[in-house]
Amino acid sequence: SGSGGDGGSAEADTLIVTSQAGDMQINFNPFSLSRIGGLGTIYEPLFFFNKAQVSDPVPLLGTEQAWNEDGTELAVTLREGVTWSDDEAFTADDVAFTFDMIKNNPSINNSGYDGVVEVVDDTHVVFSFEEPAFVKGPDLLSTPIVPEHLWQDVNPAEDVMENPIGTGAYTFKDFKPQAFTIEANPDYWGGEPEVKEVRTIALSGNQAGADAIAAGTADWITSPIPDIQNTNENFPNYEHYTQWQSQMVLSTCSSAEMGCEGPQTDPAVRHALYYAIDRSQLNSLAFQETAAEMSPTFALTPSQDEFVSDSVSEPVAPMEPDPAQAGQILEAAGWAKGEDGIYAKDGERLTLTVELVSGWTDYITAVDTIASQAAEAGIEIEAAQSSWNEWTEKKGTGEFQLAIDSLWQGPAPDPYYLYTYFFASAAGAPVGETAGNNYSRYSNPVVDEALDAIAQLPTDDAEARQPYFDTIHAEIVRDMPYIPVMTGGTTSIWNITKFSGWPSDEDLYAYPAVWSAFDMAEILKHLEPNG
Amino acid sequence: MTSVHVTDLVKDYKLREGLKRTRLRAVDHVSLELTPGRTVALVGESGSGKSTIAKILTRMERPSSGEVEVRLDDGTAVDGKAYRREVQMVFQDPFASLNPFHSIEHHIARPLLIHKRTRTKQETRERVLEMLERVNLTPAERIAPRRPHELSGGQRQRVAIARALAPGAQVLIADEPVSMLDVSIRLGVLNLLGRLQREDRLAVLYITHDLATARHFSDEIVVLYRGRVVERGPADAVILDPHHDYTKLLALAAPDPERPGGVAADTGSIDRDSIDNGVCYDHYTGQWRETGVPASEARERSI
Amino acid sequence: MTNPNPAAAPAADEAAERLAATSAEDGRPIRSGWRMLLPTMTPWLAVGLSLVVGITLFGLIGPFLVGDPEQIRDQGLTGPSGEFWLGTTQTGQDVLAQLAHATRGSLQIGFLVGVLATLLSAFFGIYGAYKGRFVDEAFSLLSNVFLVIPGLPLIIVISGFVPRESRGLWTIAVVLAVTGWAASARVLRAQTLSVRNRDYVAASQVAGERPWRVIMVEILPNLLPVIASQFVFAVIAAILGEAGLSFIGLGASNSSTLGTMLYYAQNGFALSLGAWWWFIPPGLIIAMFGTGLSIVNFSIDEIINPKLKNLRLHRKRARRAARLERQLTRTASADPEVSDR
Amino acid sequence: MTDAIPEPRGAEARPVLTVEDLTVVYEVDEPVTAVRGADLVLHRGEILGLAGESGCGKTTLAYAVNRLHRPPARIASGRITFHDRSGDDIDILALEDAELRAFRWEKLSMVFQGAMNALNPVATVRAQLRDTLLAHRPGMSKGAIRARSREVLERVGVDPARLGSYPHELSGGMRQRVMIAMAMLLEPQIMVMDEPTTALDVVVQRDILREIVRLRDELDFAVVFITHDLPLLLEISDRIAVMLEGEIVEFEAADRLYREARHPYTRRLLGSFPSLSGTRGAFIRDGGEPSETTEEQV
Amino acid sequence: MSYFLRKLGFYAIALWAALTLNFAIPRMLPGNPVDILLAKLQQRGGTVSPETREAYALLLGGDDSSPLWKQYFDYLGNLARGDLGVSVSYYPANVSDVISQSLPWTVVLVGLSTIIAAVLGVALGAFVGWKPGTWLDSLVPATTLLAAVPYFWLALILTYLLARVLGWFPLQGGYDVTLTPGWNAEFIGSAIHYGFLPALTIVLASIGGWLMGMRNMMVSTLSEDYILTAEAKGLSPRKIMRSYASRNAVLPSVAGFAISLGFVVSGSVITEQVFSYPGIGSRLLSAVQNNDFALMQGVFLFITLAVLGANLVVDMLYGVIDPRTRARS
Ligand SMILES: Nc1ncnc2c1ncn2[C@@H]1O[C@H](COP(=O)(O)OP(=O)(O)OP(=O)(O)O)[C@@H](O)[C@H]1O
Ligand SMILES: Nc1ncnc2c1ncn2[C@@H]1O[C@H](COP(=O)(O)OP(=O)(O)OP(=O)(O)O)[C@@H](O)[C@H]1O
Ligand SMILES: [Mg+2]
Ligand SMILES: [Mg+2]
Repeated sequence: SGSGGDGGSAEADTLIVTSQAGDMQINFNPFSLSRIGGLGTIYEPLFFFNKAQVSDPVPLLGTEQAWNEDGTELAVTLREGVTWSDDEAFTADDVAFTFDMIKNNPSINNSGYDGVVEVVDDTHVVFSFEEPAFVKGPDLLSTPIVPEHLWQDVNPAEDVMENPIGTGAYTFKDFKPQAFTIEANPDYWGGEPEVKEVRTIALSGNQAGADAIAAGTADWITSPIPDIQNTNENFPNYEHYTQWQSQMVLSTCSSAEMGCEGPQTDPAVRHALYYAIDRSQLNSLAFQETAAEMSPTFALTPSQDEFVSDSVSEPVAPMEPDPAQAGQILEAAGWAKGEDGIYAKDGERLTLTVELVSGWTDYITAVDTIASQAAEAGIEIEAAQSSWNEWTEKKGTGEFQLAIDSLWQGPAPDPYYLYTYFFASAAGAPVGETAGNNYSRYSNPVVDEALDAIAQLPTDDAEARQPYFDTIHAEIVRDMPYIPVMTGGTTSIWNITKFSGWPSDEDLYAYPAVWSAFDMAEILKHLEPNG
Repeated sequence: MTSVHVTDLVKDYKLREGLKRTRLRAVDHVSLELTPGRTVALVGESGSGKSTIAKILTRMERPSSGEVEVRLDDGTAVDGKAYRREVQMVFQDPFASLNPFHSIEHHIARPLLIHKRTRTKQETRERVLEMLERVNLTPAERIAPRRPHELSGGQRQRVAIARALAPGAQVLIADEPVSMLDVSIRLGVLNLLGRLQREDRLAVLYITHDLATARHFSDEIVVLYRGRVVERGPADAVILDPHHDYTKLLALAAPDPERPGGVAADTGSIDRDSIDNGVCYDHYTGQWRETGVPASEARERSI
Repeated sequence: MTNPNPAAAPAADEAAERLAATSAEDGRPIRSGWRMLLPTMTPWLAVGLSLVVGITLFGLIGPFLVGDPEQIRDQGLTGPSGEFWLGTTQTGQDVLAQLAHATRGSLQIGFLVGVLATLLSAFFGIYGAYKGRFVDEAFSLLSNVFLVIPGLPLIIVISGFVPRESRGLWTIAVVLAVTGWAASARVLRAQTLSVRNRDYVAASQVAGERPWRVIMVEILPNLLPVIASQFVFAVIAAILGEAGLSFIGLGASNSSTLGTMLYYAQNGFALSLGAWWWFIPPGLIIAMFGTGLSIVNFSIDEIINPKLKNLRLHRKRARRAARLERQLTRTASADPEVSDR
Repeated sequence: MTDAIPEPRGAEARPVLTVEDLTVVYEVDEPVTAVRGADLVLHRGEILGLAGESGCGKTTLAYAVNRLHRPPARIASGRITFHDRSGDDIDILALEDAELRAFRWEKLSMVFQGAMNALNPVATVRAQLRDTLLAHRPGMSKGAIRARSREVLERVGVDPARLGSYPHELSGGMRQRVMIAMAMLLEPQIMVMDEPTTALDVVVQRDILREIVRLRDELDFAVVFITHDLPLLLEISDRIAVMLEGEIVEFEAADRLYREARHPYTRRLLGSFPSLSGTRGAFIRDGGEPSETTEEQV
Repeated sequence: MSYFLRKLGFYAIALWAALTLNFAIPRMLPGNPVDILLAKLQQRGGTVSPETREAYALLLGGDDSSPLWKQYFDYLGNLARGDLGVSVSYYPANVSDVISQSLPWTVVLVGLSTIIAAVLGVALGAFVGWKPGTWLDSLVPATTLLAAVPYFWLALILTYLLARVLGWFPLQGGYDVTLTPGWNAEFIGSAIHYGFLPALTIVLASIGGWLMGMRNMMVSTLSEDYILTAEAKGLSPRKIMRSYASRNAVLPSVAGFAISLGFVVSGSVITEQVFSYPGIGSRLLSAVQNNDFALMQGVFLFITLAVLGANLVVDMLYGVIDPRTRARS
C-alpha cells in the first residue's frame, strides 16, 4: 500500500479500525496491560471461546481438549504443521514454556494459573492441577502462546516486543504512534486471510470515532455514535450492530454485617428501587435504545437463557415501572411515606446517593432519569460524581451507598464466572478493606457452597450444574445485592460496502467489539473484501 | 525654636552591575547648620547630592554615616514622631506633591491629626482654614474643599507649604520649590516663604539651581560639588566673590544680562574635569580647608 | 527634578511594566482623582456594559424564572419551541433553564477567581513594590516564576491529583487564581513603583503617615483603574479557563457552568446531530460576556493610558481640523491674499 | 555691553522666513486659539528669542512653522514663506507632502523641547544620522555618510567614536549635542530650538549655548530660540519676541527690550528675575523690593 | 553581560521552582498508581491475586519509606540522568520516550501557529495603530470577539463547517496515516493539510491579543518625541513607521511573545483534544485520565522546560533588540 488519499478506506483490502485512547506507544507483548494489539491476530491461543453465545470452543493451536473425570488433568492435542512467522516450527514445548513462564511471573498471571504442564509428545500436552479445575479451562485455553526460541530471555512483564512473532493469521507490518498495521500471514495454517491489512488508528474519544465514520476514514468502530437508529441513512456504507453483554446495575453496599451503612442495606429498599425504574424510558433517554432487558438472575438474555432457573418468577426485570409494588414492598418492611412524598423509617428518610464517574455521560443521564423515576416511588436519589479512580476506590472500600456500574462476563459464555466475580464471599471484604470484584460485599454461604460445587463439575455437564444455578438464582434474586438495570449494548459500526462476513444474529461467531481482541481476530478471518 | 546640626554626613548608594557592586558616594562628609530665622541655600549642579541631603534631613533616607541632630531651644534632642513634626519639606513639583484624590483640606488636616495638633473636628477645620489664610489662599473656606486640579501651580505650592507648616514645623526643607512654576509666579512663592520664615523664625534649607534667587533669598550659601561642600559663606560673598573654581564656573554659567560679554563670557578657562573638590573655601574663616581625597573618582568605588 | 534616582527606576525588562510605567508617568492628572476613575460613556462602552449587565442579570435572576434544569422529559432533543425557547437536550432537559443555571455557575467562578487573583496580585505587586529592597526582589521573583510556569498544564496536573468530588467550584477557582495572578502582579508592581515615587507619597511619609495608610489612602486610589482592568481580565480568563477545563473533563464537578454544559453538549454529539440550540448558546454567552468585559476594559485602558483616549477623542476633531486646513491651503494657494480671520 | 552682541545682520535685506498673521487653533470642545495672528520676520543668521510663559503657544508656533502640528491643531489662517538662499520663495503651507518632506530639515531643522527623547532609543547615533542623510540625499555613498557624520559630531564637540552608541548610553548634554549635530547635518538655513537646554545643568547649558552661537557665526543659519528663561534670551538673542496667550505682544531687539520694554507683561516678566550680580534685594527693572503684592499676584 | 547573568540566574531559580513543584504536587495529594493499575486489570476480567498486586507494587516502585529529602535528591538525580520514570498507562515505556515521540508535533503545530498569529497580529496592529481612524479600526472589536470566544467552541464550530460540511480539511489526525513520517514532500504536504485547520483555529483565537497590544503601543509610541523628530527630519512615512514607530512599539510584544510561548503547549491540550492531533497535550490529557502520574509530571516538566527555554531565548534576543535592557539590569 503506501498510497491513497485521505484515509485508508481507499485501499480495498485494508480494514481500518480505531483505538480511541489517543496516541499509542509500541507494545505487542500479549501479556502487557498496555499492549496495543497483536493478541489473537498475531499471538494465538489454543482455543477461541465465543462469548457471544453458548457454543463449543473453536480449535486454534489446539485441536482437541479433554478433562479427566475429577477435573485435575486437562489433555490438549495441538495442531500439526504450524510454524511461527519466522518459520520455526510450533511445538508442544512452546506451550509448556508459555505456561511455565506465566506461573513464574505473578504479574502476568492474571487468571491465577497454578497447574503443571507436561509435554507428552510434539502435539500433546497435559495440564494437571491439585484441585478440580474445570472452570479454569476457558482462561487457560485462551492464553496466547509465545515462541520459546524467542522468549527465553524475554521479561514478559516489561518487554514490549517491538517485533512480534506469532502463529496468527496476521504479522506485524509497521508502527507509528498514530497508527499501526498488521498484514495477512501468507503461511497461516488456516490459509491466508482475505483482509490483507488491518490498520488501527489512534483517535481521542467518542466524537473523534464518530467523525471518523462520518469522514469514512474508519471501517469499524465500537463506540457510541449519534443518531444510531439512522446509521444506514446517515452513513449509507455502514451498518450498526449491537450485542448485549455488560449488565448495568446499581451496585449497593448491601451487607450491614460487613459494615455497610444506609437504607440500601435493607433488601426491601433494593427491591423497591428495582420496581421503581422505568427501563423503557431509561433506554430511550440515556441509551439511545441500545440497551436490552436484563434478568435479575444475571444470566445474559437471551444468550444464556438456558441457565435461568425455572423457579424464578420474573425471568427478566420489568421494562415498565411499578411504583405501587415498590410502595407495597417498602411498607411491608416498615417504611412509611412522609409528607414530602418520600418514604422514611425510624426518622430516617429514604435518600440514597449514587456514585458515578464524571464524564460517563450515558450513566449520568441514566442516574438523572432514575432519580426522577425513583422520586415517583417515594425514593430520593442523589448523584455524586467523581473520577474513575475515586469511584473505584469508594467501591473497593465499601464507602458508598449505590454506584452505577456494569458487571462483566467471564472467559466463556457461562454465568458461573460472573457469580464468582461478583457474588462470592471470597471476592468481598469488610467495609474499609479493599474488596475484589464483590463490591456489594454480598456474603451468602449458600451461594458460596453452590459455586464451590459447580467448580467440581465439568463445564459441559449442564444437568449436574443446573441445581446449583437454581440455588444461586433463588438467593440472589431474593437478596438482590446488585439492582439490575438493563443490559448494555455494545454497538459496532462497520463498513458493509467494503467488507462482508460481519457477525450477525444469524451467525454470531464472535462477540463483535474492536477492543475484544480474540473476537476481533476471529472476525478478521471471516471477513472478505467486496470487489 | 529648633536648630539642625548636620555633621560629617555621608551617604553611599550601592549600585549593582551584575556581579560587580559599586558604591556611589552621593554625599561626602557634609556638615551644615540650620538655625532659626536663617535660610541656608544649597546650590550645585544636578546630581551633586542636594536632594539626597534633603531626603536624609527628612528621614526618607538613612545616612551611611554622620549625624543629623535636631535640637529644641532648651537643648533637648528631637526624635521619633516629634522629628516628623519639627522637620518638614516642600517638594519641587506642585503637580506631583498633592494627591489628586484628596481635597486640599485633607492634605492639611492629615498632618494635624497625625501629630495630634487638634482634638475636635471643628478645631481641625479651623486650623486648616487658618493655615490656608496664612499662605494667602483666600477665601479659605472656598479653597479647602477643592481638589488639587482646581488650583494653579502657584496655589498648589502654597498648599504644599501650608501642609509642611501644619504640624508646627520649625525646620523647612525646600527642594527647588519654584523650579516647576511659571517664571512670573516664582518670586511670589519665594516671597511667601521668606515672610513665613521671618514670622515663625523658621530654619530653612533652600535647595536650588538658581544662583540669583539663592543670593536674594538666603543668608548663607553652601556650594555642593559631587557630594562635597566646596565653598560656603554669606550669600553675597559667595556669589560676588567666588573662590573655588566650581563656584566661579557656576556664577559664570548663570545667565545674567547685566554681565558684560554675555554669552561670549568664557567659562572655558576653567576645565571642569580638573576641578578639585578636595578643598573647600570657607568665607567665615577666610580659609581653604582640605576635605578629603581630591579626586572625583573617590565617589565611586567598588566594594 | 527631585527624584532622579535611576537605580530605583523600575528594573523593568518586560512589556507590561514598561507600558505601565510610561503611561503612569505622562498621565499628569489634570482632573480630579475620583472623576479620573470613571470611564467616559461612549456608545461602545454602553454596548459593553449592557452585555455585561444583561448577562449578569440573566445569571442572577434567570434561575428563579426558569424551571428545573434537571427535569427529564420523554421527548429528547427538540428544537426551540414556544414551550422550550431554546429547545431541549438529549434527555429532554430545558436548555434555557440549564443556561440560566450554568451562567450563574460561570459567573460565580469568574467572580471568585477575579477577586482571589486580584487580592493575590495586589498583595504581591503593591506591597512588594512599596516595601522595596528585599521584599520587592523576592516578590517579583516569585511572580516572575509563576509567570513562566505554564498555567493550564499545571492546572491539569493539579486537577489530576485533586479528588474529583473535592474539585468543586472553590477548588477550581483557587487553582485558577493561584496560577493566574502573576501577570497582573507585575503590572501592578510597575504601576506602584511609579506611583510610589511621586512626591505626594513622599510628602505623606514625611508627614508621618503609617505605611499601610500610605498604601491604602495615597497609593491605592491611583491604582484602581489598573486593578479594575486586571480584575476584568482575570474574570474573562477564569470563565474561559473553566470552560476549557470542563471541556476536557477536568472542570468543577457537581456544579453546572457553561463549560460543563458545553461538555455535555459535546458528549451528546450536539453538533453532529445538528442540535445547535444546545451547543451554540453556552459558547455565545461566554463570548458575549467576554466581549462585553473587553469593551469595558478598553474604556479602563483609556484611563490608564490617556493617549488611547486622546486618540479616540481627537479622531473626529482631527478629521475636521484636517478638512478645514485643506480648505485653507486650497483657498490660500488659489488666492494668496485671502485669510479667513 | 550689548556691543558684544552683533546687530541684527542685514535686517533690511535678508529675511529668511516670514510669518504673517498666523493663527493656530486646537479643535477641541472649546477650540483653543494657541497662536493668534502672529507676525514674525526671521533674518538670515540672526538668533530670534521667543519668550513667554508656559502655555502661551511657543511650541505651537514653532511646530506650525514647519507644519509639524498634528490634528486637532490646525492652521486657521496666515502665510508662512521661506526665502531660500537661491532667491526662491517657498510657500510652506502650500507644499505637497513629498515637497514638504524634502523641505523639512533640508531648509529648516528643529531641536525639540524634549530633546532628551528626540533620539530613537533603539537605533544608534550612526543609524539615525544615516537615515536623515539618505532621506534627503538618496544614493549618498557609505564613505560620504560616515565622513559627514563624523564631521558634524566633531563640530558639536562629541567624540566621533560615539557614533556607535545608543542614545541611552549618552549623557543628557551629549544627547542634546547629537541633536544639534543632527540639526546641522544638512546645513539648513533655519534651526528652530524649542527649550533645548531646559533639562540641563547650568554649566552644560552654557556650553551648549556657546556652541550654538559659535556655529551660527560659522555657518550663518538663523536660529529661533524658544525658552521662558528671559535672562538667558537676553544674553544670546539678537531680537526677542514675547508671547502672551498666543499673541506676540512685543517684538524688539534684545537690548531695547531689556532697557525699555513697552508692554507691561514684558516688564513683569523681566521683574520676575532677580539679578545675579546687581545689588542685593534689587531686581531687574521695576522688580523692586520683594513685596506682598508680588506674592499676592499669583 | 550582567543583564544576561541576571537573567540566567532567574531561570535557574525558576527551573528549580518548577522541579520542586513537580516533586511536591504528587506527594501532597493522594493517589496510588498500583491500585489504579490493578483496578484496570480487574476490569479486563478476572480477579487479582495478592501476588500479582505485590509484583506490580515492586515494578512501579511504590516505595515511600525513605525520608523525603532523600526522595528529593533521588528525584533530582534521576532527572539529571534524564530518567523521568516509567509511564503507567504506556507501561513499560519510559516517560521520556513517550514525550519525545509527541513533542515535535506540538512544537511544530502550535509553535508555528503562535508565530504566525504573533507576526500577523503585530503587523496588523502596527498598521491599525499607525493609521487610526480608518476602517481598519473595526478589526479591533472583531478580534476582541474572537479572543473572548471559548477556544474549543470556536474550533468545533469551524471544524463542523470547514471539515464536515464543506469537507475542505480532514477532521482529525496529524497526517495521512498511510504515509510514513519522514522528510519527504508527500508526508510534509499531508502534515500541512492536516495541520491547517488546527492552526487556523489557534491563529484566529490568539491574533486579537497581539493586534490590540501592538495597536495600543503604536498609539503610545506615535506621540513620542522621536517620532515627531523623524517627521521633522523629512523621513518617509514608511521609514518612520518601520524603523521608528514599529521598532519601538514592538518591544513589549516581543516580551509578550516569550510569555505566550508558555501558552503554546498549554493551549495545545485543547487543540489536540479537538482534532485528535498527536502531541504532548493529548498525552498530558490521557495521562490525567489514566492517573499516569509519572507521565503527567514528565509532561509538565517538559512543558515548563520548553517555556523556560523559549523565554530564555527571547530574553536574550530582547537584550539584543532593545539596547536599553542591558543597561537597566
Ligand atoms: N536611590 C538612589 N540609588 C542610587 N543612587 C542614587 C539614589 N538617589 C540618588 N542617587 C544618586 O546620588 C547622586 C546625588 O543625587 P541627588 O538626587 O541628591 O542630586 P541633586 O543634587 O538633587 O540633583 P538634581 O539637581 O538633579 O535634583 C546622583 O548621582 C544620583 O544618581
Ligand atoms: N493637543 C492639544 N489639544 C488642545 N490644546 C492644546 C494641545 N496642545 C497644546 N494645547 C494648548 O495650546 C496652548 C499652547 O501650547 P504650547 O505647547 O504651544 O505652549 P508653550 O508655550 O510651548 O508652553 P511650554 O512653555 O509649557 O512648553 C496651551 O494653552 C495648550 O493648553
Ligand atoms: Mg534634586
Ligand atoms: Mg512648549
